[in-house]
Amino acid sequence: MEAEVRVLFFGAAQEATGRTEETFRAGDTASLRRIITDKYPSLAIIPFRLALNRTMLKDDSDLEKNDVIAILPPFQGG
Amino acid sequence: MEAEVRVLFFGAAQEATGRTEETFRAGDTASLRRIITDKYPSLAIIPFRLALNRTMLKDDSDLEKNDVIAILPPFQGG
Amino acid sequence: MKNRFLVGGPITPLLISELMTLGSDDNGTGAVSVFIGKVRDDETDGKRVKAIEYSAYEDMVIKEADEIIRTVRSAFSDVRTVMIVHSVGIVKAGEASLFIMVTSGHRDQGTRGCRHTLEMVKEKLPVWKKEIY
Amino acid sequence: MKNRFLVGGPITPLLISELMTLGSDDNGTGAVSVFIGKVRDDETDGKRVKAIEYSAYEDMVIKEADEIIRTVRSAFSDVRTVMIVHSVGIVKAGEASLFIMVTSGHRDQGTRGCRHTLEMVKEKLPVWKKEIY
Repeated sequence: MEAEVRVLFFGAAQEATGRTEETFRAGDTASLRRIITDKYPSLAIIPFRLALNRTMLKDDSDLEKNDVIAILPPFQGG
Repeated sequence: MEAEVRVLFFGAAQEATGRTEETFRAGDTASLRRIITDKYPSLAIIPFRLALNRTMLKDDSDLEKNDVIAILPPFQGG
Repeated sequence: MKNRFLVGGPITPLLISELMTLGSDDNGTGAVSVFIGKVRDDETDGKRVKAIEYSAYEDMVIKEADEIIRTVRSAFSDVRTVMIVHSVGIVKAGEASLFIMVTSGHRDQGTRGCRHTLEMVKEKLPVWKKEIY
Repeated sequence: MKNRFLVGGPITPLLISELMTLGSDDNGTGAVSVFIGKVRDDETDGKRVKAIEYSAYEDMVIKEADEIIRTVRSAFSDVRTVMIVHSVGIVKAGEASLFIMVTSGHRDQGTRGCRHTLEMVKEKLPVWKKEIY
């Protein structure tokens, strides 16, 4: 079952895609990840993790409508 | 050979003796320590160390005229 | 301040002094440990860093910073308050981009709690930087 | 300031902010670690501490503080400056009596150097206190 979700791009992922935000349709985070990297091959060199609704994802997860997925390159605060 | 030295009292040693400074005659720090504690028995309960000319004494030392000996109770800065 | 944890631009000396005053009206505090991170004018490939532009996932910063503070307070029972402020936007070399303050009864847990907060900020706060030459 | 390391009375927020400015005009500094020791209103035998009166062997403080700074700078090569200020005289509960600041290129040696300075100050600085109730 596919759902429409918001995807946010941060840091180097923002620069690689030229986008801050985009809407995608996917059933789970594994397929979403594939869809996004197919559309933006430049993301392949960035070792990003995903957050789902502001929580860092440890394992893949099913998606529901209006979920917010964030593409998070390694943090660089400090 | 005895020398005239300045003795400075600090912290609890000042309170125990009621003095901040006094002149004594002694040949070395071991006998000076004895002379001072004989004069001020109240010092006996204070675990003081000695400094000779602003340097903490590790071993007993001979004394020379105008040496400055400090009676130093445990430090409490901070 | 954009939210409790983020400020636009550098963390100025004035803001630092205000933040330090905030944590100081507690007569049971014996130790105040502060860490300030500053932008260095590092040189890479013959280019010198003039500034760093920080960006953040602001909603998630709030969640993660709250979680860091909870963790530090439960790991160090002598810790009384934990404050975390990070810059977003442009911070020039020589200016501060991170402020951490931990107050505690005594020095041991305060200094260790401050260092621990700092490590967790580095590891968990969703913030990114871009050098400007 | 009575000398480079001793100030009469409390270390005021204004003095702290001046001292922190002194250490900040160096664009190679990436980390500023500060420790502030404050007088707590502890209770012993039903009496609450109102203030502490600090006294010091002032000449020896200079010698020992210089030695502490030399030791820390040689043990932590990334450390750039070390500042130590202690109060003498009366400091009320809630007021600061000790200020330590260590600047460094990076956070690791800075935070460890600050803690090491603090431990050496406690161990080596000839300062005494008397509680006032």
